[in-house]
Amino acid sequence: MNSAALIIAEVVPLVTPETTFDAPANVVFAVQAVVMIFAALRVVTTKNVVHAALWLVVVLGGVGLNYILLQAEFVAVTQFLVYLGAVIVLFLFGVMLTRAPLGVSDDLDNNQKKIGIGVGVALLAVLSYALIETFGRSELTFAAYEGVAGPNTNGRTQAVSDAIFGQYLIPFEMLSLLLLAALIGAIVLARRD
Amino acid sequence: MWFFTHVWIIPALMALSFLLILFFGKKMPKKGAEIGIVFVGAAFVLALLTGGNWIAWSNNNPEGHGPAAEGAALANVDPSCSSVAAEAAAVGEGVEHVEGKTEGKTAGKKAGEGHNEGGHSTEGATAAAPPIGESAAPAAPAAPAATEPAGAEKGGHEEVATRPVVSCINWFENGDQTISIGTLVDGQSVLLLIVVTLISLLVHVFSTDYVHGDRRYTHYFAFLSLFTASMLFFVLSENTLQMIVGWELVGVCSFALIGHWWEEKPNSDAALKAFLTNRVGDIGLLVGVIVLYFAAGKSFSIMDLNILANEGEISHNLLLIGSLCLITAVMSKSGQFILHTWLPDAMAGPTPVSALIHAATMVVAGVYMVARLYPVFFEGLSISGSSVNALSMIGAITALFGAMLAFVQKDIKKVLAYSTVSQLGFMVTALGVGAWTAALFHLFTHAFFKACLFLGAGSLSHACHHSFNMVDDMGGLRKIMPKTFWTYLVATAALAGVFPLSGFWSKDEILAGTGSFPGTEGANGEYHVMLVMLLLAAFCTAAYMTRTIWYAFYGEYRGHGTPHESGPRITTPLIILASLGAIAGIVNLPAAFDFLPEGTQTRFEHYVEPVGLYFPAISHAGFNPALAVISVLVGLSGIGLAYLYFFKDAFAGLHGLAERNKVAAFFKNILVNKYYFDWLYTTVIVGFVKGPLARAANWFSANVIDGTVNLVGKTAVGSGSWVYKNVDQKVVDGAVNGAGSSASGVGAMLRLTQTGRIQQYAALFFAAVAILAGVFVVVIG
Amino acid sequence: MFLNQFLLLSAILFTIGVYGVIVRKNGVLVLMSIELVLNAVNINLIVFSTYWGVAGQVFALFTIAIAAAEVGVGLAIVLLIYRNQRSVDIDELDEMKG
Amino acid sequence: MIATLLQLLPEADFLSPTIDWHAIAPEMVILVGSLVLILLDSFKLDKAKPFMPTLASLVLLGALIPVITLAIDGSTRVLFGGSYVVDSMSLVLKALFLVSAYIVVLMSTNYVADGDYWESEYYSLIVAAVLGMLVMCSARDLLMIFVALELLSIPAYMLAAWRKGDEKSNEAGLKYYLMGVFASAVLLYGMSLMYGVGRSTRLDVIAENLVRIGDGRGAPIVTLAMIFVIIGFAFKVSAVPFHTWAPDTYEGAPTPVTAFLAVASKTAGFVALIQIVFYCFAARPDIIQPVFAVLAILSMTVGNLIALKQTNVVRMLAYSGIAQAGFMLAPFAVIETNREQALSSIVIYLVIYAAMNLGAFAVIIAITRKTRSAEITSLGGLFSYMPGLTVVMTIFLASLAGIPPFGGWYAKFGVWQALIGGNTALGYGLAIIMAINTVVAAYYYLNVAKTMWFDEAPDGDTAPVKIPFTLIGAMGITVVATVMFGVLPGLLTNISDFSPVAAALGR
Repeated sequence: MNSAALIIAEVVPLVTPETTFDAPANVVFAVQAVVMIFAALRVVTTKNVVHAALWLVVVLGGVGLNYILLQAEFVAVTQFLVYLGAVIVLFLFGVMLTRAPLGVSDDLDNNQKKIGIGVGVALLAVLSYALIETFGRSELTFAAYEGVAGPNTNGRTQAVSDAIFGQYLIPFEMLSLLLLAALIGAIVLARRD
Repeated sequence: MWFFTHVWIIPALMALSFLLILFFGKKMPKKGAEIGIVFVGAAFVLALLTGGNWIAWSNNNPEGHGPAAEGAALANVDPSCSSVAAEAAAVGEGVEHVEGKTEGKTAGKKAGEGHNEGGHSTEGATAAAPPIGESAAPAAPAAPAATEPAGAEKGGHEEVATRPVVSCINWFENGDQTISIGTLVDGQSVLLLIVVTLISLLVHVFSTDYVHGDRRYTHYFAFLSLFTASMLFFVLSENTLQMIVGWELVGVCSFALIGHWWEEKPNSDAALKAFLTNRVGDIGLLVGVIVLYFAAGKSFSIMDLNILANEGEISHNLLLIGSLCLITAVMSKSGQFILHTWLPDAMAGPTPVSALIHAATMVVAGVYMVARLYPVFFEGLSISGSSVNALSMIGAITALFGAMLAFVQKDIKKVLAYSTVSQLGFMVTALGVGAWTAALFHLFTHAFFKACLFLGAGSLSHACHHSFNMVDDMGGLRKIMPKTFWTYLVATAALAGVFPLSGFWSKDEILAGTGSFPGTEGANGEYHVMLVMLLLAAFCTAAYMTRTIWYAFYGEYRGHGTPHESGPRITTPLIILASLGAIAGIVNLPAAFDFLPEGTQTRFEHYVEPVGLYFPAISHAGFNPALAVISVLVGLSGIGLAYLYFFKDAFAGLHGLAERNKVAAFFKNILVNKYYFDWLYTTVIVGFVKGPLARAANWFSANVIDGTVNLVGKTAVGSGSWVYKNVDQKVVDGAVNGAGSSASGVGAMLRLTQTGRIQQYAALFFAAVAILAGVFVVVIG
Repeated sequence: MFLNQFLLLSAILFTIGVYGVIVRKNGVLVLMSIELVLNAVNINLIVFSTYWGVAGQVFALFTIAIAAAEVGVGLAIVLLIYRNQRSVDIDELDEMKG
Repeated sequence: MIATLLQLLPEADFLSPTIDWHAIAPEMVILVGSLVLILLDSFKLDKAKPFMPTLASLVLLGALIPVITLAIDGSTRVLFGGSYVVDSMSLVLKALFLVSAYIVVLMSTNYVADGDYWESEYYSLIVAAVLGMLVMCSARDLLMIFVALELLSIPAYMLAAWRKGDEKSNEAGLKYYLMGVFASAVLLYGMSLMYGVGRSTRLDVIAENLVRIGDGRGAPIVTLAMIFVIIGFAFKVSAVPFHTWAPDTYEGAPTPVTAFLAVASKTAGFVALIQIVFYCFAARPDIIQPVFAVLAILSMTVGNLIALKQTNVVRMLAYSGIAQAGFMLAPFAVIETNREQALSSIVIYLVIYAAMNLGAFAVIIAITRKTRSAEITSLGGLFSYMPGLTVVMTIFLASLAGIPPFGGWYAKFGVWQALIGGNTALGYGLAIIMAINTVVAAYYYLNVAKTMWFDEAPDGDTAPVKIPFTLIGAMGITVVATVMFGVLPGLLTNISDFSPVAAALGR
């Protein structure tokens, strides 16, 4: 028996004949995937710090788009709000406060490019080997969402909230303290005294 | 019985003494020394009382033989300490438990004992009389004695069962298992109790003068107490886990004491080296104990382990692995070859400490451990009926090697240190060849004369401005320090094995125990190589001790200032130890001496050797007059040769004193000896026999005898110094140090990987992630 | 759509992020690279949540929140270093080594 | 207004979870306590400052009370459908964390007050991190473990950089932060895949699914996910080759923080490993045994070898901690054949390690009050002017070196017992390598002892320095614990008798 079958096939047949090729979704995916990969590469290669932050916007937006494709609307909204709204702004503040050179700068990389490429390629090889070997051409079927009914979008947002305040109550409470602690600590460290 | 169940008081006394000295010592009028002496004295008295009780106990418990009695002999083992022993004791007849092979073995053992018992039995048997024993003994394990238990009955009906008394309390629980802590009292531990407390007492007394005025005087006594307490704790151990604790405690105390004068860097380095070398062995002990723990069905109890090993219920391979691990421990603790290097270095400590370490405590711990767990070695190494094994080989090499090295030392304490290495080699060999009693007997006698020698060396250095360099800073002290001289001389003679001093008896017993010499068939195997090596070692021992005497006591004084005899607190212990060293041999006169009154032979064996299922069926080699004569001759020839070598040089008086420490000077000495022989032959022999015979004799003297003397001398000294310079100092020490320096070299290299740069760390991190994941993904899938 | 197209996209983002943290020596850029890595993880979680229910989405939400906190803390430390050393070149921080 | 909005809400079918408040009482005490600390600091500012350490201590010790009542009660409590479990082992570990943190607070009191630190926030962060540790002990859910890990890590990143004006401290903080985030990323990636193959975030469900998938070839993603998760925690316990941050961070961070990292944080990493490996990955011993063997061998060997060459005592302790982590990782490699003993030997080691290592750091803090330097040479001649301190430090060093009768001996012994009792070639091999390493380790520990006892004081400065009583308290607790655990190991073996726990783990 195929390993992918062991892992996911009990939920959905491995290659379902009735599954049609979802053209629009796949086209959207292909386009945004290419854009995301290009943008991600620019983030780690551009010689302009501000550009890097802007390329990062593209990547993070693409990730949000992926969430929509995967029918996780609430997470997608959070992604846009937190990342595009807050984190990117944080980065731009960081860039400004550290007086990074706003134009092109040759001094952003160290001398480890070859090592970096080597490690990256090795890691990608291991990851993609394991992924392809395991999951092969398994279809994505959204089996988990189909049974969930409810007043709002497919009932999933409510399910998410139920999970957070039920099953995951303790981590949620811990998260609140974590954010508070991070806030206090970051203020202490970042402020002048 | 009270003494046996409350024997824990003795180490507890010493531990208490340690605490008292530590906390109140400085406030006491004598700075804490009096606390130590009072407590160790009390401990000694208690130990003596325990010993006396043990003897009475042994005499008053006549038991029959055979499996039932063997089981009954374990009646005083607390069942909570040893389930196996309790089971054996409970099995009334003991026959179900001790069956088949074991039964044969036990009976065979009795037959072997019968041989020795025969000597002093009232039935008037002579040395050659008990044919039953003699025939049965060599084939002891295989003897079909199960069919003829009567043979054992006949020979040994007077034998008394010396029972081990084991008591314990619950130490801690590990899962469903209870680990106990307690005491095991039998002849062996009682013997060590007495020896340790006695030597410790004398060392305490000696130290009050010797380290007088030392700025860490109080600390010194505190650690002496702790050292003694640790050793006693170790000796009384009821289980192997407790043994490890005692063993390590002894090591820690030796670290503190060897490094006592830490202001000089070599001293603290020596302490560190001693400790680290011992760590190597400790690991062997730990792993060995854990292996044996599983071998004995998850039990640390010495009783359990020994009984199971004895009855063949543990696989031979496990016992072999366990015993090899433990041999590593013995090698480091008892200074056996390769791991012996710390012992001479440990001379950096105060001399009384050396005496304590070498005579009674630390270094004999290894020997004691082997003796305690003897069934493991006996079965694991197949000692019986073989002719070579790891234990005896290591011991014999050490005995010879140490003796040769002692030859070329300038420092009198180093001579004694190598001498200890060599003598421990004797003991280990004895254990390796199955002569258990001989080993313990030698441990006993050696404790006295070696302690005497060390304290004597201390007395000498006390007189000579704290120098131990006998070649450059001593000489001619015979007249000035008569007490030291005479005690030293007696102890030397005992060490050299001069009849009838104690060393003679114990060494002879070891030599006989090898079973190699014709007429010693009672031994367990035939260890020919060991006999030869030990005889050579004995020869060297006699010779180097004579050399020491010469340098220290004869010739002219070469040091500074005016030497003086030491005070009574130093000489009294010397006298006591020398007397004991002289007469201690009488406790184990051979069974063959049937002209002595009954009950005076083999008393040591009688009281010390354990009886019961927890001790293997060893047999004893009989006394052989020819071997005794040979061993005495070997010793005397060693003394004689060295005498010619050194003393006659003094008569010639031609050579500058400074030259004596050079190898060239030794060759000159040989030339001097030649003149001596010339003189002997020309005036004495030629004076009587003239003509061709005289010329022939002259030729003989000039060529053969001189040549022999020359050759022997050159070889002995040459090989000794070559081995010292090249093997001991370079190879062995180099290997020990080399392992350390290569480790630290690798460490220095690895340290370079810690560049301090985060992104190199990041690269390393993710590279490691990729490699680890990649390897496992590919290999396991 | 295939399962693997998302997973491989995430693997590529992960790898690019790793490259970034090894090569970029500007502290702020390293933090940006870390964001790439963390977002890759979130894609995985959301993909698998289509099979196994909302736990993956909840996990992703937590990750987003914690990542935001981490970036805040990281920027605070980078700012601290900038204030003391007038540089955010993390490659030059090698005072402690060996 | 609000009422109208509420009326607009649809009929909610949400059932609020039933919560066993007794079971989470220790966590609640810490949570409330940390909020009180923060609020007090916000409103009372400098007036509250002198009471902060006392208050933090009270919070930590107060949380110990419900731990004790739970222990007396003795029943295993399962919350949230099995993702939060309070059993005997978790209580032992919670107590360990609370006491360790209390000792760290004792060590910090004067250190932080004397230095140029933000004092109140310091204690708030420590207490917050302790909450993460407590939750970690009971968490049986990937998400919960992750959040707990972050909650104990993020305050630690900042505390490492707490000496704001000191470039070394900044560097320490950044190194720890960056490496920590990388490790989090790898851990998260592994967890996301683990969620994918295990169908849930709950460990018991994942374990079932791992068994169902089996060890058939063709599912390399399972291997990959497990290794990524293990690496994430291997970083936390500073196992080689994920250790690089440890020496630098330990050296640069304020010393009490270093003690906190070296003991509490590392212990938390081990607790996470125990949860993940024993409750979940044990289904695949073919993967975890070799992985842990590799990590253990590398850690003990590399840690020890580099420690030989250290001149700074804190760095030496960092490398020694790496080596000790290797010893603690070793029992994981015999999990298949000797699960029960492996579990209890790790926990026993953790407890003893906490006592002796915290003690060593306390002594170093006391010494550096005088010497202002952590170089080993600066310890020279310590015995001549502070003999008590020297004796105490020697006990800790001897214990770390594994010399009886101090606790470290029994810890190592337990690991050996577990390894040899496993009766596998891997176990025997590890036991031998560990034995050799113990010999190497003895050298550098004793070298420090030798320096203190035998060497001359640098500059001949032998004026003793006053040690604050809080520090004496910290040393007192740890030295008593170190000696007691060695002399009476029964104290430990009784509380760490997890045979019911281990039995529940059995397949």
